[in-house]
Amino acid sequence: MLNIFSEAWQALLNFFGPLALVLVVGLVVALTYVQINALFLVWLERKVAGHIQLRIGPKEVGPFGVLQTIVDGVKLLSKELITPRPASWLLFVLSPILVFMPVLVPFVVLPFGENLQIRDLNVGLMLIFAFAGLNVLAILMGGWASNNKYALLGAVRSVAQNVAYEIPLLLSAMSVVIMANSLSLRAIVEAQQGLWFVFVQPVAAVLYLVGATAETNRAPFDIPEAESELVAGFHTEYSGMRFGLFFLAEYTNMFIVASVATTLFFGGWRGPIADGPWWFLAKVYLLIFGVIWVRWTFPRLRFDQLMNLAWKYLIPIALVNLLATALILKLVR
Amino acid sequence: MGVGQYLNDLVTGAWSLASGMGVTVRYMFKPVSTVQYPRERLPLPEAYRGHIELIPHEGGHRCVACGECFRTCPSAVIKVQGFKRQASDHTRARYFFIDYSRCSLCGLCVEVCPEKALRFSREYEQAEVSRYGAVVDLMARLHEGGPS
Amino acid sequence: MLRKTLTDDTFYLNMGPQHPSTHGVLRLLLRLDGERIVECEPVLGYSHRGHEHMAQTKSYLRFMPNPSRMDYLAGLMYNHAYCLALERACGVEAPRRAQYIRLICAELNRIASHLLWFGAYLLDLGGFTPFLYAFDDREDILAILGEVTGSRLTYSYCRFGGVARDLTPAFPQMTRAFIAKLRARLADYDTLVSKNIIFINRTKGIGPISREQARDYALSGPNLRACGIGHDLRRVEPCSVYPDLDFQTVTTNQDAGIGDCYDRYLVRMGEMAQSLDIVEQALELIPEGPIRAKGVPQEPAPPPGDYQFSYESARGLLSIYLVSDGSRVPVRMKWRTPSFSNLSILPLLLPGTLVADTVAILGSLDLVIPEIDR
Amino acid sequence: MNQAEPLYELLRSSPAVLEAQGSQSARDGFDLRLAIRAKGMPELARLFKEHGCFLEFITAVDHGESLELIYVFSAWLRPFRVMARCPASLMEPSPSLVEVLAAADWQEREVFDMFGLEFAGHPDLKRILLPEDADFHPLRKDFKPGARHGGDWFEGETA
Repeated sequence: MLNIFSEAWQALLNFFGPLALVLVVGLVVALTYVQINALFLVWLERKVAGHIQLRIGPKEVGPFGVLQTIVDGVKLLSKELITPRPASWLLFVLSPILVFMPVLVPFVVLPFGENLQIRDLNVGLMLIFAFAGLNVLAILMGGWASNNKYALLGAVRSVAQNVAYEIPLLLSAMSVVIMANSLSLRAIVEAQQGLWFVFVQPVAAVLYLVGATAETNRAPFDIPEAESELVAGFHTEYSGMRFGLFFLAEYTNMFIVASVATTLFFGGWRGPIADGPWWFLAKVYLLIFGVIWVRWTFPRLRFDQLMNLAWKYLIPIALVNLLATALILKLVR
Repeated sequence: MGVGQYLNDLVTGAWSLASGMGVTVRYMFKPVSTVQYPRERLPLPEAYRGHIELIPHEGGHRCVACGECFRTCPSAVIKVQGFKRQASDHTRARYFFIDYSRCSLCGLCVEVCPEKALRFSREYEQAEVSRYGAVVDLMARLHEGGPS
Repeated sequence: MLRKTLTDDTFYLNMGPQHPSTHGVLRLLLRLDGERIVECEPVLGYSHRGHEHMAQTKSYLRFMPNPSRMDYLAGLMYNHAYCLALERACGVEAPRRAQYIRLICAELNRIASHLLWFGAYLLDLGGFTPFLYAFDDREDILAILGEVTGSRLTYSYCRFGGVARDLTPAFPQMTRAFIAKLRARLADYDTLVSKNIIFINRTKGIGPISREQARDYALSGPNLRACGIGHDLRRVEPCSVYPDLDFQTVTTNQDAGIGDCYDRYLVRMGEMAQSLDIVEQALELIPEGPIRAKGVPQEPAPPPGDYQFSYESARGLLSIYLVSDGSRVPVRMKWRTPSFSNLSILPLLLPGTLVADTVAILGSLDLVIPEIDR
Repeated sequence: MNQAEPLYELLRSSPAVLEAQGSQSARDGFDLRLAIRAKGMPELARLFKEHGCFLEFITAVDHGESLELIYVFSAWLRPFRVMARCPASLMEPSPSLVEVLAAADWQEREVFDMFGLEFAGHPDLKRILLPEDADFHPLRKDFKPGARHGGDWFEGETA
């Protein structure tokens, strides 16, 4: 038995070279990290929300309640997976899997540190955006397959929202790309040698963060799951670990958009002293803290206002910003 | 919509959001206002109304089973029965039950009691697994010297 | 009313009875065209407990705990109104001190009710945090009321001809501390919510009610005052010691009379500030003396005839109509509750709005479902 | 009683009004009581509406042998409360006020629900608080609540 595996492994190594090793090990590490990160983020969210709301949040399980999310995860795992009878079960079952799969891929290109990147692709940024776009497909599938009106409304809202917000997101990222002259994330970080792009491109940074909040369906843009209107939106009918996967994907997505923001605007792994992955993580979690802070401050936008915000404010400003960047670069260079 | 109006909307909107975030972050560093219940407890107010109980009086109670309380009770949750030891004695209550699950804690029974034999207890942890568990035997409580 | 046959692209959505934003068990049958509402029909009665029937089978005294159960958020006000109605019918007057105590407690209860509405409304709009701030403040009120009445939600504190127990020495100081705290908090709410651009966009121009509509549907309370009509029974038909106190009726100064959700919000926030003033003044004016009227029969029994009493509860015009035959049990006791009329305007307001607006409008009317269903 | 109210004179002289009576005592809460014919109610309601009054509530009273409908009107910004009463019958529907005042819609439905009194011209007269399949009208004096509240150990003392 073992023989077969080792032979297959050998064949893989022969075929791909050491790249396969890096990929497999990297993905395993990433997969583990995704779980730990989600657990940590859920805990952070609860803690921050608690303190903002004059409570203390979880405190019973583990020191400061850090293990609370593990216990909740175990609870989710032990729950029954309910499939509503009128649901289209194949799509219903597939949707949570599909929502979780694409969030792994961006980890391949995320540059955690100077030498801590699974693979530096020259289209790294495109890869991330492409896979982030898949997310909405799964949400639509899940919402439609549930055969629930609330879920359907949530899914439809989600599609419209994602379509609208990808544009400012991409446009603001583009202004950075034309400055760094590369789509490779490592090259973008290298380009911020002296000055972080957030100081050169403050408008793009703000636009990116707003768009990213909307992309990840976080409040105040959480209309696909608006609990006071649509009960739970697209995941109304999901239970147990299927719901857990949606949850996991949401928090991992948050991590990814924050990492991309760090890479694009905040100088990646670079810091005042001792460059390294710690700087990267510190910036990412600081950004995520900001996102959490926003969530617990504002009421939710209405659906048409959300669209208005994108088409009336974000996209025109992003376009103007991109144009101005291009123009200035042309003049300077 | 003019460009000036457009920019004005943008700036006032952004400022209102930023000042809102200022409020929440200020509250984040305020002391929490929750009480960690099973570990900490708030003092009960003096007027606290739990279910009723008999006031201990010279090793017994003052209730003469006149029935005023159960006649007044809006939900009829009180059952009291008294007896006389001999014909010349006063009636004394021997059984006193309340069905706390239906009690609305209005306090009318305490008020109408001519002997002032009733008061509110200070019980507040009264979860029960069955509704029969909510039937309180006040005589037993009195003799056990239940928590007051 | 809604026909079950659909020939177009509309579909039905059952909002409630179990839905996070119907606050209790209200069911809205919506007909939707996409996210736009075509028709709406509220279905009531999920928490009908027959209070009016109970009133006919019990004596006046034994009905005492019931009124607080109708509107559990302003239980003391209902309790107060019931006692006042009985006292007027029987020609009894409570001592001044008792009247002041009742009034202070009722106004505190009004603040608590508005605070809870404020929190829950923001929750409807998706803002979670103000809800907990409001609960923090409300907790203080409940502690104060607990100090006086001994309970925190359904008080049964007012009695026929007085109140159940006197104020404790700690009460004035607790209340004054609370007043100062809430005044500071109201400023924070202003920054966090009233001026927030998202909140303004969600509520301004949503669910406007004209004065004619308000009259037609017999709207009352803050919902009516948001239409620019300063009708407040505390001023128009003052009961108890309200004439002694100086306070403003909060309205919006609008000639066009667009009472939208934002106006309703502002009116309630303004009323909280006014109620704080009332409580502060009443604390100064409160006299010493007995708390129960002397020589009052234990069992009230109004002389034969019919009596009507109106009271400005937290949600508006509360009317009690009772018919007595001179016995201790009423022949008929009608409770006209404000939310019942306030909800009836909903089918008029909703068509043409979005699902998200449904929640905003429904929340802004400040409904308490058990009060509608009785 | 507010003497300056011009509406009172109009009401007194209205043909629909059989008898008008000022407040009996300071205790009863009504400024004016009218005894009216049920048929004339929509006309009166229109008069109230023209003078800026709103319908506070409609209710009924079961006196055992007879039923009576009570309409209470009130007005904004001034102490004003007029009550109109008319005999009602289970056989003969009273005219509905929905055409005139929208507030009457639910109020009439409630009266129908609780007393079984019908209103002619109501667009959708059906139960409002009780379930649609209820076959009783609980506020009528001939209604006896069924023995549905279980065999509690205290049964029989709730009267």
